[in-house]
Amino acid sequence: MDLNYSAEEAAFRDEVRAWLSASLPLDLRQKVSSYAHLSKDDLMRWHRILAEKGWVAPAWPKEWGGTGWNLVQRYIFEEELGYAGAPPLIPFGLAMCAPVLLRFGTEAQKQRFLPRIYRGEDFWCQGYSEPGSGSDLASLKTKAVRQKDFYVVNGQKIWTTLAHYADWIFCLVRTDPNTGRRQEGISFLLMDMKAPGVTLRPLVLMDGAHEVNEVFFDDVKVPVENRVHEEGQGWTVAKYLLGYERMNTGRIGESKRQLAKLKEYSSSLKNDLRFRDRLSRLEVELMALEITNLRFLDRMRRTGQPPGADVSMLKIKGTEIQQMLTELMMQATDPAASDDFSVAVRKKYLSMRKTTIYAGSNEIQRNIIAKMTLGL
Amino acid sequence: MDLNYSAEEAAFRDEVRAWLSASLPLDLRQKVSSYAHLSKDDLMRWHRILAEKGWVAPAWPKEWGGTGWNLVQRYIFEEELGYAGAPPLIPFGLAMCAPVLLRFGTEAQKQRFLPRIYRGEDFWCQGYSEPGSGSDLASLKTKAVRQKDFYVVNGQKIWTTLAHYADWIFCLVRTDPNTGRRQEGISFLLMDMKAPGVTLRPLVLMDGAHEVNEVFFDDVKVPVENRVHEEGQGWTVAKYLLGYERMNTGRIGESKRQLAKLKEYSSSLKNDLRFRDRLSRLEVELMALEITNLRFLDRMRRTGQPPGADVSMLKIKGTEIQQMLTELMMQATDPAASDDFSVAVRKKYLSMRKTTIYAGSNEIQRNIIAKMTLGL
Amino acid sequence: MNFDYNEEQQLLADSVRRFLAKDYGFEARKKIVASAQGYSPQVWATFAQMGLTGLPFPAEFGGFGGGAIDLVNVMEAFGEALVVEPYLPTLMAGRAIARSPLAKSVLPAVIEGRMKLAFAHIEKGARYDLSKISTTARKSGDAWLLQGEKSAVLGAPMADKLVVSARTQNGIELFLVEKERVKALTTLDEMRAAELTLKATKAEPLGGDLELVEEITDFASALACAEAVGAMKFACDTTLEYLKTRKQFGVPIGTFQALQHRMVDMFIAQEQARSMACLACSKVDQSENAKQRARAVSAAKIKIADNARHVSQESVQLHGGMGMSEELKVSHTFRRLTVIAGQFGDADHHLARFAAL
Amino acid sequence: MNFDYNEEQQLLADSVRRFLAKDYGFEARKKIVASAQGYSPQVWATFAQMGLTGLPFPAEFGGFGGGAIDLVNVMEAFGEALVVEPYLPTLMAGRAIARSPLAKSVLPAVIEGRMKLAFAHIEKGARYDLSKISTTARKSGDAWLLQGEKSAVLGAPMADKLVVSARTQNGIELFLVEKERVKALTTLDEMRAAELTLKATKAEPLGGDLELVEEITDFASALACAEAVGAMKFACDTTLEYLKTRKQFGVPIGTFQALQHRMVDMFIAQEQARSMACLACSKVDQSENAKQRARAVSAAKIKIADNARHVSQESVQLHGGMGMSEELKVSHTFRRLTVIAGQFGDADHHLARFAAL
Repeated sequence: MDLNYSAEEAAFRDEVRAWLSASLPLDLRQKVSSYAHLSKDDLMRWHRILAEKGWVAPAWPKEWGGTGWNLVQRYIFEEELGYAGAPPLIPFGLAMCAPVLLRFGTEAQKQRFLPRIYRGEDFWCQGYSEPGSGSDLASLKTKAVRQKDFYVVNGQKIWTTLAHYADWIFCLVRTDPNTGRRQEGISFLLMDMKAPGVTLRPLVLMDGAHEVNEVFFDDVKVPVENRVHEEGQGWTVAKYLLGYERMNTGRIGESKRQLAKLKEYSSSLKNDLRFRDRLSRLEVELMALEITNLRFLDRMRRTGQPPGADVSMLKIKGTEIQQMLTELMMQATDPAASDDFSVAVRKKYLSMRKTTIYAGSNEIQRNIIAKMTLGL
Repeated sequence: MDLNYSAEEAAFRDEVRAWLSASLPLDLRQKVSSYAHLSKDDLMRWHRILAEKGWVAPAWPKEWGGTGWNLVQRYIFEEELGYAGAPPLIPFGLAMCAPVLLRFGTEAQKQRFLPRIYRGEDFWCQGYSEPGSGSDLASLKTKAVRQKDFYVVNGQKIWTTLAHYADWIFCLVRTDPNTGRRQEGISFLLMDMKAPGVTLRPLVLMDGAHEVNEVFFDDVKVPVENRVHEEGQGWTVAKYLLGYERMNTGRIGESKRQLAKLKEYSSSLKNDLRFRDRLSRLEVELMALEITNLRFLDRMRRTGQPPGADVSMLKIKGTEIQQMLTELMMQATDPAASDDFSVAVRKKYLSMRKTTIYAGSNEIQRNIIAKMTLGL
Repeated sequence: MNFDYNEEQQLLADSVRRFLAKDYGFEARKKIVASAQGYSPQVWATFAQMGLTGLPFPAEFGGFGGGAIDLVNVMEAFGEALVVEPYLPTLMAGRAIARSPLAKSVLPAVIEGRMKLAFAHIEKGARYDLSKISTTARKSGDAWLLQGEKSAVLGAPMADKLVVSARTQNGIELFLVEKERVKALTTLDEMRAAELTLKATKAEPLGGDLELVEEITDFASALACAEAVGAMKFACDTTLEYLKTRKQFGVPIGTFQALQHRMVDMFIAQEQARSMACLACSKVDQSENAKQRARAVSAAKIKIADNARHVSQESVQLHGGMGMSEELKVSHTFRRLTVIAGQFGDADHHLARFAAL
Repeated sequence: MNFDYNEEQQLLADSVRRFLAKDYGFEARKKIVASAQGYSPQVWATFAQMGLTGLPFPAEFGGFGGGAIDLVNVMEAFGEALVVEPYLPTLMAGRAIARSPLAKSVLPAVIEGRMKLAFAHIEKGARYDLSKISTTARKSGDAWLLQGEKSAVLGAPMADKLVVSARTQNGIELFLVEKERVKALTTLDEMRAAELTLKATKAEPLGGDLELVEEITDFASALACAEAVGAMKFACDTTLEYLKTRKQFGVPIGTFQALQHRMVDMFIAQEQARSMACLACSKVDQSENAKQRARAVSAAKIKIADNARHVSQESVQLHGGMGMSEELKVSHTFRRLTVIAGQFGDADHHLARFAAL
């Protein structure tokens, strides 16, 4: 047992770190660090810098632009991005639509969409959640009726992150309303956000930010060639994506950066035992989560098996840590201060409440562990 | 709104306190205070002192020995007993069997049992729980078959507190195994512990103490006149007892005494901020619970309604406080010490884990509040 | 012992609740928050008509001589409705004025609702230490002049006069200042506050000392506790309602036991907080014992801070995505509970104070 | 990076687990605990045969030169089985001897299983402060004589020799003492310990200093963390089993969602604790950096203390009445986890140390 990175792994990390240090634009780094709003331009600028370097989609097959890195290298890379304070790589194209196309797409679909995703020419969003179907995904109601070479789509999606930036949306829709199991009769469609009949309504969140949307479909025509996999096999596609191996569910690198920042920012409280104890416990929890994450990674490497329900644990602990980081940061602000950073920190505390709700609420994650890992 | 006791209430409290100060034997007080084992003699000695004073059963009707005190006086009395460090009044006779007899018993049953309970001549225990039927009381299996003037009882009870001291046990038994609802066909029997066929097995708990037992019934003959209420109506009796108004579920007085003792005992840690904060939070929780308890009491007084599901809240918070008191007491002991008191404190921590389990586990209490108070 | 409200208290609370239900719904409040002034003059006038602006002031100036205990129910109603009008700042400043020679000339206007006040004490870097202020007052001829900066002065943008604390050779004293234009801020919980820069600002002396500032802050803290209980009540009620109506997997999510137990814990947290708010309000009215008062207020603040955090976080979590939306009142209640948990001192501050008493 | 055990580690752990499963079941352990000696000489002999008593000692004395990391899996197995044999005390004292001139004459007997040791350092009133000792050593002619009292000396009743710390003019030094008769105690977790009274007790000097005591304590702490993880594993496994088999209202109680979620939190607590135990064991083997070692050990002890409390309390609670019974192993695991949470310093102590580093 050796908890340290091997010489090769350490060298790789140093290479990534050095490149990030030189290539991550200072203004973007500062925006991230000060919890400032990141515009679409900010996001895509960073996407293109990584694409140019050839590092924007490490997990893809080499022929489509992947790097050929092993699991540990990919993990290191993702954690270094977070640690450096890089803008997030929006996953809907790179890490959700692309793996689906690579696994289920036709050659034409791959040729058409993958290069544009890689180069950041198309911005994607994800059309899963619907009003009334949060964690209960299979209860979705958006209908797609086949008419010759088209599907005509009617319905509504909700909580659609960055739909207002998006060129395309991938959607689960119901193509057959008369099946026995609710998981049947669902199909996976790629839809042009500029198509007639697609409208948006912003959903402003607690912190006042516009990040998510409602998306309405009124008789939207979708060419049949934009369906991925067989008609009625959408659930298979969705399940594949849910099980798709993710390295950085715990967001350790990002949290390490936040912790370092918090320590620096709260230095005037270093003699405040109560605050310091909360900080220490948080740091310990993060140390533990990093080792836990590495242990799971190591097991994946050894067994070649996908991570399974363990990822739920990383989601639960990772988001709890992220929330606690912003809560302590808020406590560290002078309650009488109203400068931009203090205000941004308090809003960040509001905003981060979403992390234990989205991407499968932590309650759902506990259900998953109870069922899949513990057999309850 | 006035949170202070009225002059009359305060005078009553002072009277009780003065009497306790004069009448509670020092050796008993010291045993309680040092977490020592209380023998049957200890318990009954105190019972008889109270009986002599006429204060052993305040809630009973005056004709049977009750004091005629109002709700607040009864509450004050019970809390003062706890605050003074008096041995507990074992409730099985005084507060369980007796109310049942008063409500459902025949005149003969009352005449036969109540005076002996009052004077402490009979020690009672409670035969409810069975293996496999903890919180699910209605699943009980102990059978009573009618043969002329007798029931023949076969079966087993578990967790029977102080059965090894007891002369009598009141039991829920199944007299009709063929009913539709499981709550039907149950009867309430008074059984002589010395009857042939009754055997005991001690169940030693985590702290090494013998407090509870398994009780086995092998063809035990119970005269029909020892059945309380109609045959098959045992569930009605049990439900009445569950809803029977209890004043001191929160055990505020007892916890206040423990808190005072903890403060004194942990005085060497008074500069230990971490310990002190836990102590402060505990004290605040107890202050809050006392007011909450008084609020419920006040509402009972005003509305004349039994307390209902609110009592569950007092049970939950009260037991959490009791456990935390012993946990902090354990933390306050010198880890290197092995004197009798340090050892007793640590065992008390073990022993107190039972409080969130017994008398309707805190999980069951939460179920009750969810259903009865919140309508979930 | 008697937890009943008396008839007057009950009547007042009922009329406040009726008014808020009718004219201070979530949509009405949204407009008030978005308005330039950040409060509603009509609402303020109604408060005055109901006697709220006079309630805790002495009868000799036109008030009703009430105490915190008479306001428990009102503050709970304010908390439920998320009232943003500068009631607490006005009471705090008014309480200082009531003890001063200026009471007779100033208070009647306050009581009649013609004048709103703010209490400018806290400065940057003091955190919750009331003794840490560096604003100074010096006498120049007959006039007093103030010099310094005050921060996060709640209600200052809409106030007509400000009570400002400053150091003199006697220690800390209070002064009355005419409100000039200030840089208004919106707080995290959608109230208005301001930074205050005093540059040889003319002021009238009110007397007072640090003890008075502490007494005023304890009084306001106790009322804020009651307000927090109201906000918790809304958070609990609306979450319970959501659990009963929102369906997943074909059944209301309130049938899931894990959520039931968490709802029960929220409910208990609310009841325990209510008990402590009652205690604090009752003790601030018994002014003869400053230590007992401070102990009760700090105890209440500890419980309210802990439980406000618990209830607010759970109320949003159990709402799922909907809890994050600005369109639901529960997210605004979250903001209010977040702020109120730290108002006049967070749990850490009051743990230190409680243990020291 | 590699979390795999190597072949030797795996083989050793497998054989230890096989042995414990066969000869150290709950009933067998009960007999050992109840025996006069409080440990099993046969079990100790088997440990020696397996190489456990030699594993962490240098090869030059007959050991295998292993580190804490080689013992992680073994200690987990010990924790699961609630082993009461004085393994940790023997390793601690042996570690002191290994650095001394007496190593050659004493260690071989320890390694071969012919000698058990105890480490007498802690005194009453020191709580967890390793520097707070008042036992003294003075030279009288050629001999060293010790004077003082040591408390809660784990394993002392069955030890053949004791390593005792005492103050000299150089600060704290260590000494070897022949074990005479001691007053044996049974600890809360059913191990044997003793109070030690030293009255001009003859002792052989081992050298060493406070830093060595700290290093030895950190080494033992890291192993105790691994042991705690094993105890947590048993608590989790047996609770999960209970949830699956125990029925209420006609269904296994494991179908109740509130209990499921609490079981999940126990499981996560165990996994997080395991990660920290690995980290601590890995860092105590990298002796070049004392600060890094201490930081990792304190971090691990914080997590293990918090999670041992959480897991132990929940394991009993979810068992209901059965969890309270002496007849179920889970109640003994509760006792062990309660003790181990404070062993070598509780969470408070290590929070202070962690923040100071």
